[in-house]
Amino acid sequence: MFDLAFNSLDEILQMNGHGIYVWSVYVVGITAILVSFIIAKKRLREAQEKIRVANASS
Amino acid sequence: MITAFIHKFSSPKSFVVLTAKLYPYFICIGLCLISLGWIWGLLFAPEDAVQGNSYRIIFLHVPSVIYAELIYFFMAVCALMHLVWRVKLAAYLIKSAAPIGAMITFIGLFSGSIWGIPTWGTWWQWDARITSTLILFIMYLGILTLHGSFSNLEKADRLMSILVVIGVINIPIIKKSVDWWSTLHQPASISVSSGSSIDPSMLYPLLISVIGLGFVLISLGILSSRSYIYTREKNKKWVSEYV
Amino acid sequence: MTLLSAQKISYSINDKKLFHGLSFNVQNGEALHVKGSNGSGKSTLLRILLGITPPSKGKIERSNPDLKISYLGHKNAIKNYLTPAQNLELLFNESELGIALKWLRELDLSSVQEELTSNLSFGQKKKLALIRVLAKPQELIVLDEPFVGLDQDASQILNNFLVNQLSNQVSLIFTSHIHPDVECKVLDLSNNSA
Amino acid sequence: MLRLISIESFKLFRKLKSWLGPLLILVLVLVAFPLSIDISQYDLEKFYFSIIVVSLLMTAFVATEGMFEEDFEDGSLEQEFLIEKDFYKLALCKIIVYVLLIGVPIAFIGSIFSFANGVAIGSFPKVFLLLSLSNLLLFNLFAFGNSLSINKGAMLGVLSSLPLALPIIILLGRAIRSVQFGDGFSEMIALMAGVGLIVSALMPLIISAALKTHID
Repeated sequence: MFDLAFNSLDEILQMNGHGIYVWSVYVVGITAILVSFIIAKKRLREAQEKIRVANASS
Repeated sequence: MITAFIHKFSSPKSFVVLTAKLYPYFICIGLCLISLGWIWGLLFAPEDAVQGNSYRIIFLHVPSVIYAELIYFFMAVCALMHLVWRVKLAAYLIKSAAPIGAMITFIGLFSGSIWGIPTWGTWWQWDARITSTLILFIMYLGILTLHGSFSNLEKADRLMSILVVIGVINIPIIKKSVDWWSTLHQPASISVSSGSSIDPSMLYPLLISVIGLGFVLISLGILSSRSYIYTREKNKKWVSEYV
Repeated sequence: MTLLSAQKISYSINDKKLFHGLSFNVQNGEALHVKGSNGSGKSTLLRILLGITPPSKGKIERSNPDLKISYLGHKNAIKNYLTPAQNLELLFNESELGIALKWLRELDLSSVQEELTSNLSFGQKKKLALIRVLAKPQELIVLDEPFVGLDQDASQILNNFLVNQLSNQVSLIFTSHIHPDVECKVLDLSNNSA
Repeated sequence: MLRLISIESFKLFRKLKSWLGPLLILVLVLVAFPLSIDISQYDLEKFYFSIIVVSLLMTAFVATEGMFEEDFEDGSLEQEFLIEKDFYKLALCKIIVYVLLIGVPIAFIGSIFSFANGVAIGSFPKVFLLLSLSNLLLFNLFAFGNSLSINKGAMLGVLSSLPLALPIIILLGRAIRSVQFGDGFSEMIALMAGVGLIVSALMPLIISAALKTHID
């Protein structure tokens, strides 16, 4: 159950010709999730910044 | 009494305080589980006898379509809370969950189509699951557009909730009707996951990635809902004190 | 007898407060003049009293839930693709239509009766819209800037009508920058902005 | 009720472009389509009916577009609210009037065209009844979409109400099949009529809530 299913890095990338499908899906999926995290973090920082500025000015 | 109870536990303040505390744990658990699940699934799980290695898309595809529907269901519950008990937090949560739902639905659709190329020889089929997922995606977009088109945000909240509730009734109807309609043309030829017949060496990593993605998405939800709550409640005293 | 009473009503839009903790009541045959600068929430207050907009806090009590109210706001509720006569036909049933047509003559609109309403001037449309208030029997009249766009004669007619109604125990709530010749209480919103 | 129905039909009759426009669009599509393909190469009757169904969907969408907008813009909705306290009756009457004045004629034209193009799908009354019932459903759903997005443009309308209309289209496709093969037609009609009644009774309730939110 815990044996590597592949023998070499090349095989991992190839996956008997299915590698292109598998890896493109994972790349797109992970990128989408990562980008959402980055956007969320940025928005949060901006919102906090705005409130701090408002606090400082009042 | 129910109303009082709900209002006590649904104040945006206590939500933000609680989730801010939980966030580091959730993101750690999520990242660990999802890496475990995916590494296991991609590298260690055995090759599928029928589909070959392309089945490994399952470890991303199945979790994302599960959450595509779960997030909508969550939004529908929030929408009811907003309409019935006027819980403000519920509307904030819908608004911040919708983009995440749209994103994960997109991932589900995309991974499904790519998976379809080596397996069925086509990237699109008008079967019940795929059609209803596409409709789900359109509905996420509709909800976001609807909310974005009003300057009075409270109006936007309420109209959005109405749309979400109507939509949740619609999804199963679409599923059933496509099923019914397409069974007339051809027998249901596509079934994505065959449930318990799946081998444990593939099932465990799948379960782990489902749980892992759940934690990751909750963490994402915590982040985006917090910034949305800050922008909506920026004039409240607790916000300026808490930040 | 108290026709309508407001208890500590507040209204805020997108968390911006318009007014806060207003309490007052309107008796039968009494007039209330809502004053305030632009954007102080006069129109919103009228809509809250009508029950169209729910207040953020507080409540409105009416002596009778089926209170007969006539309202004229900024929007005329007049169909541009119909003639004035047809517009009135939509609004009134046969027994009331006679009174409405009488007001049409009174307000000097009979010459344009058969023209399309979209060709009418601003003031003429306003007069047409006013007939809705003038010709219907009611217990409460709510008017938002009724004198804007009216000529001298029409203002006088409206003024006389209001005085007449007040003496018949009909109540009146209005906003106006022109002070009409009616005896009224004043509610000033400009002091109240939080 | 009677008052509202007479008001709404009076208004709709006067607005020539609101009720004649959709009818003309339907005729245009149904005429243009056979001209745009090489008929000798394809069996037109095999898929002409689905063109009718799709154009039905489009015309219903166009027909309902300004359904509440005008009343919202000129303040009639507020006046109506003061009289009735909610918009249930208004929405119900509007939908009834629109279905009778636009939906039924559309269904009629659609059925005529299906026969003119030799689509072998049973008798005229059956097709007409089917299309009318589906129009009842479509008008209800598009009225809902419209009440959400009163004056915010067609894009929002499509996004919010088209997903709702898809089950109807699927159901209609199924019903057409049942007419063609002559089995279970009465069950289909009963089902559609039942769904139509339920939707017509409930939808005005939801529309009323949406309209109320708009005038707040």
